[in-house]
Parts: sequence; C-alpha cells; structure tokens
Amino acid sequence: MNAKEITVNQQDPEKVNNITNKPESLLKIGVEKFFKNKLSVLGGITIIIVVGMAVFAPWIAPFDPAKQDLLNTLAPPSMEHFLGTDELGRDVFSRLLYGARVSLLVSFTAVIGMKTIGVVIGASAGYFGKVVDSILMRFVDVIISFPQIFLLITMLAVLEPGLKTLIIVFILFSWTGTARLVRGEFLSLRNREFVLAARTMGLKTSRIMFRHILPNAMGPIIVSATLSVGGVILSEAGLSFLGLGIQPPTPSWGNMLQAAQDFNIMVNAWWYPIFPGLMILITVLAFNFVGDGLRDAFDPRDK
Amino acid sequence: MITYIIRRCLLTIPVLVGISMVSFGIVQLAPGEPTALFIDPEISAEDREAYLEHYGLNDPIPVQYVKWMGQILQGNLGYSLINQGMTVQEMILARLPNTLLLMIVSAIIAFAIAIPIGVYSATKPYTLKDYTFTTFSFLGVATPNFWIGLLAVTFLSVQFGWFPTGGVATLNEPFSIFDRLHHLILPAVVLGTSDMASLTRYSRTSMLDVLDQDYIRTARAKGFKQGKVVYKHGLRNGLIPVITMTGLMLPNFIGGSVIIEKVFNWPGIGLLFIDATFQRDYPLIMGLVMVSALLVVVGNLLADILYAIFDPRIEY
Amino acid sequence: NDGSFDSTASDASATDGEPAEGGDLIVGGLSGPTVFNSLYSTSSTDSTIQDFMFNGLVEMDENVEPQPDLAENWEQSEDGLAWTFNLRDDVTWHDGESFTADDVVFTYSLPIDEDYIGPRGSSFEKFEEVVKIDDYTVEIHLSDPAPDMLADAMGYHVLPEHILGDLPVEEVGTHEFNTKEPIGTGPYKFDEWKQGQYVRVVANEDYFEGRPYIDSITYKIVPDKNSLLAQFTAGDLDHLSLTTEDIPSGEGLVEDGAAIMESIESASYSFMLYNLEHPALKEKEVRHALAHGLDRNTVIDTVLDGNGNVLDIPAVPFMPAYNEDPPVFEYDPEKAKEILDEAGWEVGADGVREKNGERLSFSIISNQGNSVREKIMLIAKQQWEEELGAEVSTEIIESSAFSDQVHRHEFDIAMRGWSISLDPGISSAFATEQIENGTNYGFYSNPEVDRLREESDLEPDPEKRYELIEEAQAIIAEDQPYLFLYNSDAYTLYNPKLQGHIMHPKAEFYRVHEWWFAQD
Amino acid sequence: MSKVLEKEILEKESAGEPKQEILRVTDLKKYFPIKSGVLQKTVGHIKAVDGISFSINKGETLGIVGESGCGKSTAGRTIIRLEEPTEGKILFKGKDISHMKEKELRKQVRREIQMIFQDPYASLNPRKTLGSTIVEPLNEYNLYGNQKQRLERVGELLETVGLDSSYSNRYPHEFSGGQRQRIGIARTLALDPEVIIADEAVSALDVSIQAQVINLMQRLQEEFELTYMFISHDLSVVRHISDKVAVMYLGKIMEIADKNSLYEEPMHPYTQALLSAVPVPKKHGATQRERITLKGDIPNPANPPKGCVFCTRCPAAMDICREVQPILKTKKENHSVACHLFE
Amino acid sequence: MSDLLTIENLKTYFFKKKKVIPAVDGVDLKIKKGETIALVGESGCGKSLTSLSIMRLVPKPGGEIVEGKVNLDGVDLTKLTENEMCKVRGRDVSMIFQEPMTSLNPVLTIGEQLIEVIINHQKVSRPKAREKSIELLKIVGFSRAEEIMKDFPHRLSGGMRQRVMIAIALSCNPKLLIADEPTTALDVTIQAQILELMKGLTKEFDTSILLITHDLGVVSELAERVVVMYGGQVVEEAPIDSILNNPYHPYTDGLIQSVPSLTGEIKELHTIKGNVPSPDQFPKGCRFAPRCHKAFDRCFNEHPDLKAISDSCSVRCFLYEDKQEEEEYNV
Ligand SMILES: Nc1ncnc2c1ncn2[C@@H]1O[C@H](COP(=O)(O)OP(=O)(O)OP(=O)(O)O)[C@@H](O)[C@H]1O
Ligand SMILES: Nc1ncnc2c1ncn2[C@@H]1O[C@H](COP(=O)(O)OP(=O)(O)OP(=O)(O)O)[C@@H](O)[C@H]1O
Ligand SMILES: [Mg+2]
Ligand SMILES: [Mg+2]
Repeated sequence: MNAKEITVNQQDPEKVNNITNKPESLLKIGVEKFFKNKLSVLGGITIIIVVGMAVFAPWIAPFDPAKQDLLNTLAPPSMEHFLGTDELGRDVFSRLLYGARVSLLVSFTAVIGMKTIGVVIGASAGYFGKVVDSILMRFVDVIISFPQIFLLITMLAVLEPGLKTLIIVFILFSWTGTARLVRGEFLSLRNREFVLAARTMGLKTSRIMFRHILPNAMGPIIVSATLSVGGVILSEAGLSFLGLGIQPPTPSWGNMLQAAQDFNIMVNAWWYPIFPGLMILITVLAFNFVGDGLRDAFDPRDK
Repeated sequence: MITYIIRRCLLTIPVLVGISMVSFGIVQLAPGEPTALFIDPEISAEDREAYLEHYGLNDPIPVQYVKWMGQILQGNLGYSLINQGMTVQEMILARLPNTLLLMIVSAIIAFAIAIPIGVYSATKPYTLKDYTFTTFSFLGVATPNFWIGLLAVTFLSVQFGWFPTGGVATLNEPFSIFDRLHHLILPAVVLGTSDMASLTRYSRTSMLDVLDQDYIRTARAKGFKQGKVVYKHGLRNGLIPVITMTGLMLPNFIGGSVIIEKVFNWPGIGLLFIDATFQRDYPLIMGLVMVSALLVVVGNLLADILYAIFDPRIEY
Repeated sequence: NDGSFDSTASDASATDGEPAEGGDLIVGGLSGPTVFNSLYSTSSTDSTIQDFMFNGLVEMDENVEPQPDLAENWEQSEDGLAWTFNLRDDVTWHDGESFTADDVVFTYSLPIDEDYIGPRGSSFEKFEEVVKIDDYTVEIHLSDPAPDMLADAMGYHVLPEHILGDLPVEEVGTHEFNTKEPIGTGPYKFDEWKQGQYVRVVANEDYFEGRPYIDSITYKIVPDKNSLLAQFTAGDLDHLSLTTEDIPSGEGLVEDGAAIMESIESASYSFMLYNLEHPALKEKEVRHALAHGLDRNTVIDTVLDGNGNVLDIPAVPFMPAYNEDPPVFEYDPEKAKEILDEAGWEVGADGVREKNGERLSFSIISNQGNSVREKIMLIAKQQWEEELGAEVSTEIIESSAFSDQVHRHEFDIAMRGWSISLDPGISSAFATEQIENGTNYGFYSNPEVDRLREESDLEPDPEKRYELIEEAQAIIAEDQPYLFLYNSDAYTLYNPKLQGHIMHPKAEFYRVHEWWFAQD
Repeated sequence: MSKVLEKEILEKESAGEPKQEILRVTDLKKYFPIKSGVLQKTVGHIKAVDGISFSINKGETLGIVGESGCGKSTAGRTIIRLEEPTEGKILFKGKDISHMKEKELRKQVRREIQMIFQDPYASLNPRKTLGSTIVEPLNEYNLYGNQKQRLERVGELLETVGLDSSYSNRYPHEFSGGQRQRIGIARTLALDPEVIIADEAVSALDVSIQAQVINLMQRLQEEFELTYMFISHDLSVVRHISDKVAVMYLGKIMEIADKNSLYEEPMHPYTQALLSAVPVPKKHGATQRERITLKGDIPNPANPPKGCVFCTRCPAAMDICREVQPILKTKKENHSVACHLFE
Repeated sequence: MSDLLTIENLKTYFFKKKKVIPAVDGVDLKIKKGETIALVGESGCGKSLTSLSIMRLVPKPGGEIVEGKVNLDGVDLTKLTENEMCKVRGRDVSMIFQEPMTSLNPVLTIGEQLIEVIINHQKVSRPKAREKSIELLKIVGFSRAEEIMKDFPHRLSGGMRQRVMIAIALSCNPKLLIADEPTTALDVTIQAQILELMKGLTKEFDTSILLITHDLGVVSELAERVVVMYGGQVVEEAPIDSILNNPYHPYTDGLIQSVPSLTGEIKELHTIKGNVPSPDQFPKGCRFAPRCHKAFDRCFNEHPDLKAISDSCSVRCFLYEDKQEEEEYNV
C-alpha cells in the first residue's frame, strides 16, 4: 500500500533528527531553571544545613537543652557556650539546635496537613463544580472570614496546649488558601483537552483528578507549600509572643525569641535575642528563596 | 453594578450566620467563664451563681444563641460583660477606626514600595538588581513582626527618640495631623513590611507575565519608549492579579495587626479581641467576630469592584 | 532591702521646696479598667483608678493602721456586733451634692441585698443591717463579730445614693455610672476614658482635704510590659510599677538620674498549690520532701534577682499577725531523699520513685503570660527530677482556662499567688467548708485550723486574735498544703521631679493628692 | 501489524454486508448558560448547538464545516458526552446514549467512540510520557493481557501511525506538531474504537504535515473500517476526506449533502459564499470562482435573529427569512438544505 | 521603482544556555515601493523572526541580531539606537501581528490605542487624533466607528480586532507594512474582506507590504512576488506565477503539491516526508536534503547558495547550479 510506504519512509529522518537531539525531560528542565537562580540554590543549601542541624541535634549539641545552670544565667557567648546561656543558664546553642527540630517539625507537618486538606477540598470543588463547589466554597468563606487570632486563642484554650494542638490548629485554619488555589487550577485544567481526552478514554474520576490534573497543578502547590513553611515558623513565633506558642521547656525558635523579648535582655544581653531571631530570619528567607526559584522552575514559559 | 453589590451583600448573610453559629459554639467550648477573673478576691459561690444566672450563662448554648441572635436582629450587639454598662457597639467603634487607619496606611506603604520594585524587577529579571530587591523584600517577610517592632521601639524610639514609643497621639496635646502621622509611621511600616514581600513577588510575576504578552509587543511596535510601554500598557494589566491578592490579604492584616497593636500600644480591635477572649467576654467576642468577618467580606467585595474597574473584561 | 536605690536621688529632690500646684501625672498599666465601682470590680487597675475618684469610710495606711477617711471616727460595741461611724460633714460629691449618711447606708446595703450581682458579697457576709442614725452617723449591725471589718468592708468606696439609689438593685452593676460618668468624693474627678488608650482624671477643687497639687492624672493603658518600660525610659510616663524582671533596667535609669526607684514588701505571696487528692501529694511526707527539694533562695536569686523573701507561712512579715518561728523546710535534698525513703517511696528502674505501684509523678501547671512562674516551675521540675527522683511535667495554660481548671480541682500542682487583704486573718482558702464551691482548691482540711480560724474571726481582742492566727499559721506551715515560695517586693519607678510619693503595700497611689511636681 | 488488528480486519472484510448506520443524532441542542459577574447568575444562553440532526454510516466520513464559533466542536463534544446535551437524542448503534450516566458510559460507550482533539498539544498530558498516556486506557479496561503485552501493543500503535516505538518514554513537549497529532491518533486507536470524532485534527498543522496526517487517517479508515466525523473549517481538506458534508452556521446545520453534490452545486447562499471565499492558488488552468462578498454583522449567538440565523448577512434574504426559521429539508437525493429559497 | 527595504545577510540567533539557535540565518530580501511581497514557508522556518528583526523587536533576552543590514530608505535600522528606532516603529514601518486576539491591550479602549499612536508620531492635538482615528476605523470597514472607539477589545470579534490592528498599523501612513499572518485566525468570509482592504491600500497609499503567511491561496490573492523560506534561509524567490506553476526548489514544489484543492479530482495528497529540522540541529549540507527526493551526494555535504537563475528568480539548490553557470557563461 502506498500510504504505508510513505509512513515507513517518514520515520527515518525523524529518527535521526530526534535521537541525535537528546530530549530533555520536564524534571531536568525544571532543575536546570532552578539552578539558574542563584538565590534559590543558596536557599536550598541553607535549608539542607538547617534540617541537618535539626536531625543531628543530639550529636551536635554540646549540652542537654533543658539542663539549667542557675549560677550561670544570661552568660555572653564563650568557648563553653558558643552562643551564651539563657535566663535559666541553659545553653543557647543546644537549644537552638533542638528548637530547629520543633520549629521544622511543626512547620513541615502543619504544611503537609494543610496542603492535603486544601488539595482534597479544592480539587473536589474545582473538578465537580456546581453544588459541590458552592457548598465547599461557602465553607471556605466562613473559615476565611474568621479572625485567625480568635480561632487560635480559643482553640488553644479548648484543646490541650502543646505541639500537637499547635499543629492541629495550624492545619485546621490554614488550608483555605490552598483550597482556593487548587480549585482555581482545577477549574482551568478540568476543561483542558488532555483531561477531556482522559475522560473519553473512560478513566475513573479519581484517577483523572489525582493522576492527570493534580500533577499539572503541583507546581503552584509546591511553591505555596515552601512559602507556607516559612509562614508557619513565623506564626509560631508570633503566637509565642502572645504566650500561646510551644510549651516550655521544649525549645522552639519562637519561644526562645519570645523569652528574649525583654527590655532588660535586649539592652543588657543583646546577643540572646539575636540568635533565634537570625535562625528564623535565615530559614524563612531560605524557604522563600526556594519557593521563588520553584515558581520559576515550574513556570512553563521559558525565560 | 449597584444591583451586583446589593446581591453580593445579601449573599454574605448566610456566610455571616454560619460564622456566628460556629464561633458561638467555639466560644462556649472554651473552658472558663467571665467569673474566672474574680477568682483572686475569693468570690463566693453564691455571688458567682447569681452572676451566671443573671447574664444567662447557665442557659443551654442554643438558647443563648437564639437570645443573642434576637438582640442582633434588633440591631443591638449587646452589653460587654466585663465593662459593665458599655455596649459592644461603642467599645468596637472606639477602636475600629484605629485599626482601619493602621491597616489602610500600612497597605498603602506596602503597595507604594512593593509595586515599583516588582515592576522594576520584572523589567530586569535575573539581574543583580532583581536579586537585590528580592532579598530586600523577603527580609521584610522573614523577620518576625514583633521582633522588628520591639527593635524599632527600643532603638528608634527610646534610644534615638525619633519616634513616639506608642499610642495614636501625644497625650494632652491638641489634635494635629503631623502628630498622628508621627505615631502612625512605625507601626504602619512594620506591619506593611510583612506584606510587602508577597506583594513584590506578585507584582513581579504578574508583570513578567504581562510583559510577555503580545500587546506589549504591539505597544513597542507602535514606537513607544520602554517607560511608556511598561507603565501605560503593562502596569494596568499587571495590577489586576495583585488587586485580587489584596482582597485575600485583608484577613491577614487583621490577624497580623494584633501583634503590632500590642508592641506599639495601638488601641485597635486586635487587642480588644485578645482581651475579650482571655476574659471570656462573650458578647464582645461575638461582636468582634462579626465585625471582622464583615471586614473580610467588604474587603473581598472591594477587591471585586476594583477588579471590575481595572479590568474592562469583567462586567457585572 | 527597701529604699536602697532611692536614698541619694530622693534626698536630693526632697529639698525641692514647697509643694506647688500643676502638672499632669502620667502613669501606666498593662490593662484598661473595667468598671469604676469597687463593689463590682476586682481588677487592680480598677481599684487604682477608683482610688483617685472615691473614698471609703476608713483607709489603711502604709503601716497597716486604720485611718479616718470619710468617717471621722468610729467605735465598736462591747459584743463586737455593732459599729458606729461618725461621718465627715464637709464632703461633697463631684456633682456638688453633699455627702451624707444616706450614701453610706445605700452603699453598704447593696452587697447584702439578695438581688446584688457582683463579686464582693463575701466581704459583707456578716452584715445584717446598715442604719442611719442621723445625717452624719451610721450604725452597722453584724451577725458575728468581724475584727477585719475596718481593713476589709470599710475600704469599699461609698457610692452616691442620689444617683444610684432609685435603681433596682440588680441594675446598679450595669448602670452607665460605672463606666461613663462616675461621681465620687475623691481628690480627682473623672474626665475622660479613651478606650484602650487612657483614663484621665482632673483635680477636684473642692476635695475635703484640699485641692490636690497635681492638676490631672492620666492612666495610660500600655498592654505590653516592655513597651511600658520603654515608655518610661523615653520619658512618656512619670510613674511605673516594675515587675521583678525589670528591676535591673530600673537600676540603670536610677544611675542615670532619670528615675527614682522605691520598694516595699507587697501584700501578696506566691506558692505552689498542691492537690491533696493526688495519690502522692496527699502524703505530708512527700510535700515535706518537695519543700526540702526546692532551693527557694536560688529561685529568688535567679528569677527575682534577689528581690523577695522566702516565705514559710500564708502571711507577709509586715502584718501584725506573723508567726516568726514556724516549722521551716530548708533546702536539703539529702533530707528530702531520706524522708521519701522512709515513707516507702523507692527509686524504680527508670530513676522515678514508686510506692505500691504508684509513681512519684505529677504535673505542674501555670497560667500563660507569667514568666516568673514559668521559670520557677521549670527550676522545680529540674530539681525534683534530678535530686528527688520525681517525674514532673509542666504545662502552661491560657489564663481563664487555668482558673477554670483550678476551680474544678483539675490539677496536681498549680503555680499561684494570693494578694492578701490588710487584715491578717486566716484566709478562707484553708477552710474545709471552702472545698466545695470555694477557694480551697487543693482539698486542704484540718479541723484544728478550721477551729482556730473561726475563733480568730470572732475574737474582738486583737492580741488574742493574733495569737490564734499565728498558731494556725504554724499548723498550716507544718501541713504544707502549699509549697510557700516567697513574698516579693513591689518596686516603683518614678520621675525624680515627683515629690511626696509614699510607698504603700497595697495602694500604688497612696495619698496622691499630696504629691506634687518640683518646679524647674 | 498486531494479531488482534489482523483478526478484526479479517472479520470486517468477510462481513461484507451493506453499510449500516452507526451514529444518529436527532435534534441535538447544547446551550451554555451565560453567567454574569462573580455571582455567576445565568443571564441568558449561548445556543452553541441548536437542534442538529444527521446520521453516519459505518466506514463513512461526515465532514462538518462552518466558520469558527459556529458550534462544531461543541457538537462533537456533546455527541461523545463530554458535555451534557440540553436536548435531543444521540443513538449509537441504536442505543440512546444521550442521558447515560458516566459509569454506564464507561462500560458501554467510551471504548467505541473516540475523539481527536483540536489542539494536539493541549490534549496530551504534559506530565505523562507518551507510553503511559497510551497504555493507561488499556490498563483501565484490562486489555491485552499483562503489562508487557500492553507495552508491546503501544509500540505497535506508534508504528501504525508512523512513529518509532522507542518514543514511548518521551514527553509531549519533545515532539513536533505533526508528531503530536499522530500521537493523538495513536491514542484514539488504542481502544479499537469504531467511531472517531476528529475535531480540527489538521488545522493546527501546516500544509505538508497536514497532508501526511490526512493520508494516514484515510489509510486507517480503509484498514479498520473506521467511521469519522471530521470537523474542520478548511473546505478543501474536508472535500478531500469526507463522504458527506454538513455546513453549520450559528449552531444550526444549513446544508448537508454528499460531498460531490455539495461542492459542485452548493444550494445554500452561505455555502456558496463560503466556497467562493476560499482563496485558491492561481495555478494555470485552475478556475477562479467569482467571489461572493458577504456584508453585515455576524449575529450574537446569545441572541440570534428570529428567523433564519443567516438572514443578517444573506445576499438573497427575503422578508420571510427574517420571520420564519427555515427547516432542513431534503431537496435532492442525499442533499438537504435549510433555506426559504428552496421552499 | 526603487527599493524601499533591503535586507542583506540578516542573521538573528537565539542564545540559549550552551546552544546557539540560528533561527534566521542569512536572509536577503528586497521590497520596492508599493510592492507586495509574500514570505512563505513551513511553520518555524523563521518568517516571523525576520519581520521582528526588521522592527528590532527580537524577543529578549536570548534573541539577538548578530549580523546583517536592514536598510530602510537608505537608513540601516540595525545601527539605530533604541530611541531612534522608536521613531521608526509605527511611523515608517508598522506591523500587524499574527494573533489579533491577544495583540490588543485588553484594558485600553480601541480609541485610546489608536489615538496614542497618532499622538506619539504626529504632533497633533488629541481631538485631531480622535478625528483621524474615526476616519481610519471607517476605512477599515467599521460603520459605527464612533461607538467602536469607546469599546474594549474583548467586545469585538476576531475579524473586528484584526481590522483594528490594521487601522493602527495604517495610522501613520507607514512606508512599509508588515503583515504577519493577518488572516489565519479568521474565517474565510472575513478573510476575504481583509484581503480586499489590503489590496486597496497598496493602490491608494503606495504602501509596500511584506505579507507573511503559509496559505498559498492568500498569497496568490495579494502578492506579486514570493519569497520561500526554509530552515532560516531563503530558498527561492520568484514571481507568484512562477512559484505556483513552475517552482524550482524541490521544497517549494512539495509545498505546492501538498495543498488540497477545492476542485478537481481527489487523489492521495502529496506529502513532503519528515519535519522541518529544528534550528539548532541543521544538517551540514543543504538544509532540505534529508527530506528531498532529488537529493544527491553533494547536497548532504555542501551548503548551496542563493543564486539568481533568471531576472526574477533565485533559488538555493544545487540542481540549478549548472543551469545558472551556463547562463552566466552565456552572458
Ligand atoms: N464551555 C462553554 N461555555 C460557554 N460557551 C461556550 C463553551 N464552549 C463553547 N462555547 C461557545 O459556544 C459557541 C460554539 O463554540 P465551539 O467551540 O463549538 O465552536 P467551533 O465551531 O468549534 O469553533 P472553532 O472553529 O473556533 O473551533 C461559541 O460561541 C463559544 O463561545
Ligand atoms: N524566544 C525564542 N527562543 C528560542 N527560539 C525561538 C524563540 N522564538 C522563536 N524561536 C525559534 O525560531 C524559529 C523561527 O521562529 P518564527 O516565529 O520566526 O517562525 P515562523 O516562520 O514565524 O513560524 P510560524 O509559521 O509558526 O509563525 C523557530 O524554530 C523557533 O523555534
Ligand atoms: Mg472548535
Ligand atoms: Mg510566525
């Protein structure tokens, strides 16, 4: 058959053409774009270091973070205590390391939790539309319209205070942004032709939602997740300022900074508030840089 | 447009009712009650009972809710339990203007700094200048609010005496705009910096997007210089997503202002909220919840309206 | 150690000549007022501001001696069941009406009315009737003798009958008078209350002890402790009560000559409240061991920077009834261990003591926003865990929830403090009858203490009464229902120009109408 | 060629029965609500498809032409039930599928009607490799034995459309437009469908590649007796591939006829204008038609004229055209037209 | 007639990471006053980029004109500063872009978009500019021009927008109008209207037009001469008749044969096998060689030059080398 011949012939040049031209995968392009942004790379390295500090805290820390030395309080940095001691004579450096664990644990779990809820609700609203969408979005409206601070205070009073509560509270009231974001993505993706194509193939709804649409919405979700990690660290610090953060004696950067927010300490032991403050600053900055780099890396447009 | 606004407002009623129900529930769930405050002077059991009975705090929650709703429908937010003899309305109204002022000014500051930086970064992406501005704006978002606030008070106000240490106006002095602004600057700047970064990023991304559009090329082809292309043809389009963002940012402003209010001794509703919650002043809490929910709703509405003004493709 | 900082500065300013009129005294506090009516409010801010505007019949001076206020003099009947007060006849209300016996009858009949809704009923429990004898004489009939009458009930401010008298009793608490137009007899008149910002009072030209020197007092509301200090440092406040943590900063200011600092023992004490139904804490030996196991001196040194005294009984040293020689539980970990060993608490495999399968394990709770308590709690945790083999967890709870939890007896150990009245009587917090629905949250019950308390409450003779009280104090110290911690000093920082300032264990602005500003 | 395909070919060839109707659409309507404002209140309807009827026989191609926005894609999507029809019936092999539930559709219909989408790039999931895109429906329906066999099948399919089987682990963005279009075809073939709706399958391509794809489609049709509904606005292309052609305007079919009849003797003034407006390369010997220039505005689909929808631009419009909607009527053998001129 | 625009050896490259993409690789082109020239070729062969290079609007960063001259009325546009170039754009050369749907600013009224360009280049008052805009809209066939002035682009149909674009392009009576696929997004009946309009222009204003398209039908409607591009280079240049009836280059031939016709016998469509090579992967020899059915050894090893083979025709193909040499010899 004539047509057949043609198709067979057609192959050759393309083969030559496409095989010599080693294709680039999406991931590779993304990674390359990410590495092009020097700030994000810097941010990434910083995060790795901070996470490393948190993970290896028991091996790095020279002291037990809860060990008090009441005769040596608010000591300035020295050979024994690199970053000095706090108002109960505990080693600030060790506490910073353990504080990293708590701060990162809270932010990672809270972010994972809120993104999961946000994705599921946003995806359902966006994909099914109509009544489902209206109901879920009104629900989101209600939650968003609540003053966060009120919710935080009352929830912290209702539930047992502590790490778990804090995480739950963050999750319960912070998923709404993600839900809106994901809904928007789903709304625009659900009528894209590749989704329609998947439907004509007779694929199951759940598969279409989570295997076809979700991966395409992943970019913005990951970006917002990195940014939220920084946000949660800051929120925890803010709550600590109001006295509602992580319970002592567990150290977190937030409650360390809060404990140092004393006029006397600020003037006479100025180094003490600097360190937790810097850790928060650097870490949040790093996450923001990474998020920013990811935003560009996931941006399909080539710049 | 007007019918649209009216319809929008009507639509918020169910949302507000939902909010009121949920928050009523949450408020009552919290352990403790207003009399907990009286613990120190050894309030007697009878006094406490009489108190709870008198204010209806012993009723089942649904009954309390219905009573409260009844009051609302009569346009009355009730009386504060703590500041006896004061209505919730007057307590909120005494503070609301301060919060609004702070929010608006800090938003203006955030916009005034963020948008030019975002636009500039977008015209020179991935250059040293872009990176510098990025870092600068991120610094704002990455520093804990209260930390900068306290540092600012300690150094700028106390040590150098450049700014007042707090409050909305100098005591015992006649009203003057300058004085008010002088008090406003530090809190507004500190509050503004935290939103500046995200605004900068949004306007940068949005402008990058816009500058890639065909109509920008058209504008160039018309022979316009860079400045006119960017500001006349680019900026208005680039602002549209930024405006939507602003509407969504409003709840953050209310939440974020609590800390600023505390640090700068700014008598706004954030602090009142904290006090009311800590003291379990139920009517006041509910009033505040409703007011701030309303603010959020109004903010979103405003964003929609601005959206329509900026984007002729949207028609109501 | 009081008065050690002020000597040079105040000596210098004491020579600043004659009192002069003028000036605005700006003072600061963390929270705003709630109501301007002492029968309906409990907060200390309230009473501070109320004191500017109102008077009681009697006031307690800085040495805890009763002094005439609206009453010129008074006498008690033999049986102690009737008190007669002769009132001043030269007093007018801020609105020009004269003050008479009607106002007093109205005021003190209010809390005994069954429609009264307010927190102060317990101070007037023994009141049967308040009777007007003539325009300037009032008689109060009691059901039982009340030796604490002058220090307690008579300190409540007299309210204007001509304004509130016609109201149904249950509405007095919510009348606008309480928040918007308080009318008193005091040295200052209400001027303005700007929500969340300040309360201002201005000099009462017609005050019965003469016009106050200072023209006005502005009570600034500054919700953050650090901001308060910052404001004082910046010269925006003239007077500030310091928390112990801020004392070093205050010292700095004193050195710079920017402030005068004075201190006095405060009428309050701190303690750890035991729940005596806790399986381990119910044993007196355990409580003794815990007391031996906590180094309270170090606590005071680290946490309070040395500004406080270790306390062993529920009373403060300047009070007339103060047992100088109660059972004392000094810091002695070895002894503590011995006591525990003897009581059968043996160290288990994981280092925690056990007895009959019960672990020596408990939690300490404290309220949010009090860093001193928080630190003490953490020190106790460390010392008890390391040296005694206890297992201690700590928890900080939002204040209202904390109170609620304490009310409902849901705690093992709670960090608490009492601010005490200027009467030395044994607090009801140790009375068995107060366990249910009362202030005895820790289930303390000792019939002997109950008996002594009742007797002392009825004993009209002060000396005998003080003996009974001291006896009870010793028993309580031995029983250790509380781990008594300390009684701290109250520090005040004020503008060096401010003259005539008097420290008082309870009233921050004692006799403020006699204060004045030195002229430049 | 795969065994299965071979077998099917055999079956089909041996059947040799007269062509039978496979798809029939009667009075199909699809209205889109026009929503206004953020409130999303419905303020009217766009009658994207407004009562179309036709039928296609097995192994035939129906071409659908009309200017952009006249509802061609919507018709295609509604027939394949990606949109809920507002009204009307869709009979597939005699079964009414117009109101079938998604689950039922999956069981009974999805495999057999497939669609090639207008934009080949948009219709491929950018985050899935070619192979996984094509193998997915096979997994879904448990076809072709185990995973390995399925992958083999994918390789065969790729070769069928003239692509190398080694391409299967590449991503869509690594292909050229023509290749993507062929990937789209390979995917539709994966489930051995009987009907393929090709929505502007070649419009995005340029002429030389367009020619490749059209040839391929024709070859496949011959081999597997496929039925096509070929949507395009390019009249020359439609002429090339179709047996029957329907001309749409503003949601309605104006004229439907056998290809030759339509191109040689267009009846409807719109068809005539359309045919005359196509620019043709003026080769020697090519006849240039006289161009009919249309005047007047294209009506708003939300508010179409009362009578004939074409009356605003029709050079031959009469009074009756502005009042009464003409109905599609058979005027000649296999030639129907909706126009008052032929009443 | 003199040459209005001469492009000599224009090279516009993209610089990406480590790669250099020679998207336009040595294009020569001449346009006379009042002449319409069509630029055809497969998608991605560099047509749009050539026109953007004339306007100096090559996408940045990445794109750059690396070599060549673009002479407009004796001025080399590649040497002008950005500011000088701003004066040329819109006034001397204007452009109609490929995408009418997205080339108008959505937030400005049609009127504003017209008026601004008139004010920018001609020192006239706003009311004057307004008048002129309305006139222009009428010229491009809007009957309700005043109302259209106040409308926003989203209310107009694709055809209307394209006509607005044309009005903008014409507003300053440019010497050269570049029309990049001005009708691809439109449907045939509207396309016909626009082609009429453009025909009128050349007659009335003596404007030269560079028409870019791949629709040979459109070309034969409008253009006098055709330039065929392949792989970033011109492969053939000839009058329209010659191209349609007697194409020299095998690529041109293939292209013309692939067009399905509206009349005549239906046969298997002719195809050119393979795809356009991507610009960073051009083969060593003739860029069309891998797809050429007439290719011989030399084609795979040597790169042919564009050579004139007659007065009006040039072609880049070894098939015609001999013929041309002969001709040269004869001359
Ligand atoms: N989801 C939708 N919601 C609202 N209107 C729609 C929707 N899809 C299509 N339309 C409208 O329906 C009409 C027909 O659209 P359709 O896509 O079917 O046209 P088409 O003939 O395929 O055009 P083209 O040739 O441009 O592909 C158009 O006016 C379009 O705006
Ligand atoms: N920004 C860019 N970065 C890299 N390569 C580009 C860029 N823009 C265009 N190209 C490449 O330059 C070549 C020429 O592009 P151009 O837009 O001129 O093609 P064209 O002939 O106009 O095609 P079409 O007919 O599709 O419009 C293409 O191969 C394209 O891949
Ligand atoms: Mg379509
Ligand atoms: Mg192009």
